Amino acid sequence: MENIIVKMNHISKSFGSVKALNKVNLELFKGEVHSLLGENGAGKSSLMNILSGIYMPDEGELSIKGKDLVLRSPKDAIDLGIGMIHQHFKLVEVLTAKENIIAGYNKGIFVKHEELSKKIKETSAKYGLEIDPDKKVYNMSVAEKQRVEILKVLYRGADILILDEPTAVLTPQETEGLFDIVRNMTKHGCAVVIITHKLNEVMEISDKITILRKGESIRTVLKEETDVNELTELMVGRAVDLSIQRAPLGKRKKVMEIKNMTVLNFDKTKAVDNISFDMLSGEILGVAGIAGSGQKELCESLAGLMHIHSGDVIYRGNSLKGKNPADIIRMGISMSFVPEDRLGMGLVGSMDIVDNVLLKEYQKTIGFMLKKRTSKEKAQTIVDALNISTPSTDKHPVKLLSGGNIQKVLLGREIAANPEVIITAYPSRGLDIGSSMLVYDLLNEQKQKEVAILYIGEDLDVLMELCDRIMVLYNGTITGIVDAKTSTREQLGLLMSGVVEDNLDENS
Amino acid sequence: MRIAKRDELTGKSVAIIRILAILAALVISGIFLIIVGENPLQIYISMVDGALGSGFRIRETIHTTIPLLVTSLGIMIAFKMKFWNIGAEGQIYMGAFGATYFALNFSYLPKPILLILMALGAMIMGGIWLLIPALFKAKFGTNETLFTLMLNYVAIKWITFLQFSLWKDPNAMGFPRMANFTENAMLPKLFGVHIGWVVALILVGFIYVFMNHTKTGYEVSVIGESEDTARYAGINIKKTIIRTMFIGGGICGLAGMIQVAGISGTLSVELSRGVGFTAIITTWLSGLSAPVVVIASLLFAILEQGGSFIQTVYQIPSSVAQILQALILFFVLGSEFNIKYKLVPTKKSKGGI
Amino acid sequence: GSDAEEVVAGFIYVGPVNDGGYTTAHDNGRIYLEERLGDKVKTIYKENVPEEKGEVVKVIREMVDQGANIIFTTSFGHMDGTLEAAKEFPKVQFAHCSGYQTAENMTNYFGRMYEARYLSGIVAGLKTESNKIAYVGAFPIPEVIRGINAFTLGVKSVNPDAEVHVRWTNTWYDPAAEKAAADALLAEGSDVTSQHQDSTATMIAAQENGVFSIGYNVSAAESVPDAYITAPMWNWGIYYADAVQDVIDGTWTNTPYWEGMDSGIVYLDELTGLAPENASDEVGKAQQEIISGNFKVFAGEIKDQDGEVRVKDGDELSDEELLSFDWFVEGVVGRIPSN
Amino acid sequence: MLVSFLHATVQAGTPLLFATLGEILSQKVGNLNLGVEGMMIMGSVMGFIVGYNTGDPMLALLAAAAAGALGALIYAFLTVTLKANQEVTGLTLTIFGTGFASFLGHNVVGYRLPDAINNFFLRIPIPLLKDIPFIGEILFNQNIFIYFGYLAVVLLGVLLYKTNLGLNIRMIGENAAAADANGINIVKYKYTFITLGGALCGLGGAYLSLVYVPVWQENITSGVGWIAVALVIFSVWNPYRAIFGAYFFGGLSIVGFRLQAFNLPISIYLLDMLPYISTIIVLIIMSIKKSKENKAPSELGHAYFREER
Ligand SMILES: Nc1ncnc2c1ncn2[C@@H]1O[C@H](COP(=O)(O)OP(=O)(O)OP(=O)(O)O)[C@@H](O)[C@H]1O
Ligand SMILES: Nc1ncnc2c1ncn2[C@@H]1O[C@H](COP(=O)(O)OP(=O)(O)OP(=O)(O)O)[C@@H](O)[C@H]1O
Ligand SMILES: [Mg+2]
Ligand SMILES: [Mg+2]
Repeated sequence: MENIIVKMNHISKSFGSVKALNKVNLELFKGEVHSLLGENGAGKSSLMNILSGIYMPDEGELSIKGKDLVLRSPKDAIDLGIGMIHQHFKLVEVLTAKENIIAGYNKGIFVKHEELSKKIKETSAKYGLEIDPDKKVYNMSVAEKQRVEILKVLYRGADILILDEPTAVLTPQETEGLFDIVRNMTKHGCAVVIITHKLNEVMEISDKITILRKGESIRTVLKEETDVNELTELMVGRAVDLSIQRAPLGKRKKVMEIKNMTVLNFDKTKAVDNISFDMLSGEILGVAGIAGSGQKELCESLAGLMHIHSGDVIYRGNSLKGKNPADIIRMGISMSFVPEDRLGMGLVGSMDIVDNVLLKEYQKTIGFMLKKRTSKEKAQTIVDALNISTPSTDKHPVKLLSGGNIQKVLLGREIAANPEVIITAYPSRGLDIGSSMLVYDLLNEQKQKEVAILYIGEDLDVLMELCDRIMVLYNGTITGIVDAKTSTREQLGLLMSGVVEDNLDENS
Repeated sequence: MRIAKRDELTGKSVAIIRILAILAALVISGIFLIIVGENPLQIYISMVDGALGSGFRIRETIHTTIPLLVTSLGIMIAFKMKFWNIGAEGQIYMGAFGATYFALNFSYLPKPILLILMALGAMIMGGIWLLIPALFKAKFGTNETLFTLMLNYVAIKWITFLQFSLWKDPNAMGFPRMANFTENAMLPKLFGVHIGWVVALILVGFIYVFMNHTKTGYEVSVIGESEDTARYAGINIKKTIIRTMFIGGGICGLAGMIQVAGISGTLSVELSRGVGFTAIITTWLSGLSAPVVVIASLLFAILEQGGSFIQTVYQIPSSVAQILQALILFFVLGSEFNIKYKLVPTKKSKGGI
Repeated sequence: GSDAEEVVAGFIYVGPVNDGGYTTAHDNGRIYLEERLGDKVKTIYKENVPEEKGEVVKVIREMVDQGANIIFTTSFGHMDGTLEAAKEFPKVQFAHCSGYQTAENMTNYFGRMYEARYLSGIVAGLKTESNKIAYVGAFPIPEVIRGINAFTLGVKSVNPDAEVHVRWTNTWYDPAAEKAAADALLAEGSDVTSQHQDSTATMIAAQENGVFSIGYNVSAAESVPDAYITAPMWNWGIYYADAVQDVIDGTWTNTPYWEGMDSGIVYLDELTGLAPENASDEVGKAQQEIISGNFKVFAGEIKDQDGEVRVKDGDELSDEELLSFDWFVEGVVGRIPSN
Repeated sequence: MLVSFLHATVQAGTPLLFATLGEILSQKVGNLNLGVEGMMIMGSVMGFIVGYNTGDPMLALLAAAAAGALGALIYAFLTVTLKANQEVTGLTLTIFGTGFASFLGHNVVGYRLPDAINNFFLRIPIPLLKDIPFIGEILFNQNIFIYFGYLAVVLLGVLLYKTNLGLNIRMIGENAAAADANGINIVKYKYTFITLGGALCGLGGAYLSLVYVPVWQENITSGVGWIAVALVIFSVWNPYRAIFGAYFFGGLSIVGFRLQAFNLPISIYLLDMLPYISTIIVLIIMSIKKSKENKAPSELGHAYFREER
């Protein structure tokens, strides 16, 4: 067929003892949006890294635009019109958008700033990608960075575009924007591969879907001929219940009281602005809000990682103000914080699972010496309970695990600590559907153990289905706390855009 | 050909690769020696002979090993924290300074007490010398590589000042030297070698346990990996840094005490001459493992001792020994590649690129 | 050859044999020794041996291991190590250069370099027009101070108005530092340099500035032809050959050796064409006086920098005092760092 | 006096300048090369030997650059291709360079360079510029090597901040994976600029043996290379700042000799600490007012392997 532009045949790839890909096949057609679906660690990123010249396959053939070839470097892939936007952006923070875009693809001796800015603006206009070419990357939001990444690829004239979990870090609105861009590109004849774990997105954007399971390609289906349930089944290998249960409310005693808390950013602006709310045991309190509304600072200040500027946090009668994590642990407060940045904060990438479990355990024993036995047992329990795929608990650094598995290690460890409060930010980010369901189940389980849970989420549907109350943040302030059962998407959307709750009723 | 990651190698294959690297280095050095007009085989045999050929030579080799080993252990803790202490040289000097203070001023004390005081003085001074950059690193993120490097020079100038001015021996007819230690201030010997070797071996055990089996050692690794994670886990970063850097610097300082009290019996500005730098190399080659660093230090000492021996025997310029040493190191460094990676053949591309 | 066992003489050098200065001078002495005694002697040497007691002992052990019967340690800082090793190896003879310690089997040797320096001072005093003479000194220790003082006395003997400006580098051997020190002095108006340093950097600074210089250790007539006038020099071979001969003959004693120009161990290099006209005569006269013993460099009356008389007319500094010199004579501009 | 001092400062700072520029290049592509001292002394000896034997200043400079580049090439092969540890490889390179230099230089110690070379490096006042009061004498009555230093600064500045090549270099130093994904041939760039950096270090060494001292002597660099490594941070990886840093430290390294004349009430031995303590103070000040941009290239010290996680 002449419309085939990529054909991957019998591709295999191993990393040490891990067989990431086993004889995988994939065909891409011009003008189509092709989703890659699979559980965490199924090999999606690896397969695409091979297509973009980053990994060398151990075996298998590759044919692009009718030619059989071997890709030796990303440069080879770029020259063939393949561009990939990676799960972790590959941008230089201290350079401008323009510089990031042109580096490596520049001709002539001097950087011709004006000319380039013009050209970049043209490209961005063509696909509806708005950016400021002279803005430094460190000043950009996630969505902006992503647009730079896409522009970078388009600027090189790519007609095969790979997006690895592009929506994981985007708000629903931003996701919509991205999809518009994708559609725009297919209109211009590009082929687009999207990796995502969100099945509704898969159904919305793709033409075709290829499912990988444990490093093998299972099947390629047309969007029209399938549904969410079938996809899940293909992915996991068995039928999965996709409905999120809301566990019954517990005793709801006040565990933590946040009183007029204000938290400052480094530049002394208010990240969290005079907010007050209670956390109750046996309840999941959801937090909604567009990215950067103060969620991260809220979590980190409660966990003692950021300084509380004014106001107070009372935990079972004790003030947490001015306390750091060490103090909080010493006060006997068992609080678990599942941060957003797993390898940057929650886990030690180069250590194995046991040593990472130890991070929360070692201070509990007395004396100078490290006692690993309980951690070993716990690590094994966590791996078994959460079905973490790893060659071993005490020889394999966690950074080598796939993103989903890394998240499971983190969450598993926090829950294993039997906390009274769990603060969790985007715990299902990057997780496959099965694992996400597992996380929700775990949180529900904790709720029934009378744990107070603060759940920062981005997916409104999940928030509405899982939580008991939803607190909406806007610009560091609370615009409303609503009952999850009775709330609507519209209502939440308004709150998220800064419309305060009292006014809400008047308007409706 | 392309590069691919290897599976974990067994200890045995790693050893084989290292040995092959050294053999390759010997071949290349051999060519160099032939060009220089020497018989490589003879030179190599002499080097081994010079380092291990008699009781006296072995003793000298051990003398060389001890400061290298002790210093490596001190450096190792800092490296584990990803704190690039290249100021061990300065810490050695400051440690020697601390020890000398007691040796010169409290020589009337009974030997064991004096020696303990000297060791404490050395560890405190060495510790402080590493603590200064560590504190600035902890507080402002000041680059420690450079800070510690500069402190080496400051320490050496300080010792120069002592030797030529402040602590100049008044009985030396104006000559710039410090007084010799009394017998009281000298380390006793065991099996013909000063007991620095016992101290070193105890330290090996201590550092091994410290790094692998104590809470603080574990905290050090976490901080080295990510300070955010350490804070998250409730580790008191400043306290841990201060504590461990003090220990690390202290151990390097102790190496200075061992040198003055075990070998020299006096302090001079020439005391260390690069042990602090060589120890960086041995520490790295050991892969930050306390038991392995014993072997690395010993091998390096053999290299030094053998190199020194061939200079006197064949009147080969010291530069040749230096070049040999560097060549061997180059090969060992390069061989790390074969431990982590392997080359696999790539298929011919059938067209296109 | 004879049946007698060959004597092995070991030399311990502080620098590389090719430092073009102090160590080269010693090594030339070693070569001279080999030439003179032929196969009666075998020499071994070790270069770059630091002035560190432990290290010196170690190297001596190595040399004894190689069969050395007599060992020469050539730098002041080798003294303690030599003494220590002398105790360890009572059958080996030791000779240490420039120190003051002795033992049953250890002596010290040195030359009265200050006599040659006095002569070089005469040359400088005649040569200078600005009456400012630069002197780059290594460390403020008796040996160097003695040299500066002798030099200054030489200068003053022919040119009472001239001053000798001193700068310390605090290293024996660091060409860049020596150059910088010389540059500083030249910027202050000196037009002749002298030095107690092991490299030629000072002379090169002089040459670059179009002025003149007195060297040290070895002739720089070839390397710095536009500045070099002369240099006080060593001829260690004379001592080495005698000492080893004594060992062979079994007549070696631990009597310290501190000889002057009369023995030939120190001398002033031939003057180049840059020397002032009457220099040759003046130097020749003074040399004659010194060699004959009629004139002592450090005979009174000598005043110190403050104008105080330190050596009365008719008096003379003892060897003891010379070995612990810690003050400058009148005419020196500069300071000895106090303790 | 001041003019003469500043004039000497520029001269004393020039070897530092070249070495610093060289190390900046290396660090800009992410390679911390602690072998500066080794590369300098290799350049120093080769420059001298070739200069001595040919009498051709250009050949001498070329040889010096080539020798420094050779040292850097060894380093590049080990750290880039074989991914060896950068710090230790650099330290070893210093051992190697020192041995190499003293071995090769054995027979030319203290020799005089041919006049052709000495004359080539005589002062050449630049017309007009040299008449600028104060500055003119200090900056524009120097030898050609020093002028070449000015040129090198400008060339490097333009290269890094104005050209496409420079942009690519900066990207590699900041994020090798990003540069790789952008299609930049990292290995090629690293080899090129590490080697070029080595050549500059070699020239810095040659300045000592051909112009400043000028004679070959063992240990002629005596620690200059280490100060250069320090200067890289001091100058925040910026060639324009490097020239100020180099001259500032050149000044510090000789100011002690000028201060001795004033009989200050401080020991000359303690005065010798000045350059090092100043470095530390500057380092601290810079770390206190740190900014996002004036940081070390983030890749510094890391070996890049494409398939690494
Ligand atoms: N560079 C690497 N080094 C070692 N192991 C790797 C590497 N890249 C991938 N793997 C392993 O290969 C397997 C597949 O990983 P991959 O990242 O392709 O999964 P994925 O399908 O993208 O998962 P996720 O949905 O979590 O992103 C995993 O077990 C992972 O640990
Ligand atoms: N210009 C420089 N000269 C000398 N050493 C430097 C220089 N810049 C950085 N270093 C040191 O080199 C080492 C490696 O630098 P870098 O900070 O990139 O790595 P790192 O310590 O692993 O980073 P991190 O700890 O933030 O993950 C550090 O010790 C750093 O202080
Ligand atoms: Mg992935
Ligand atoms: Mg760092």
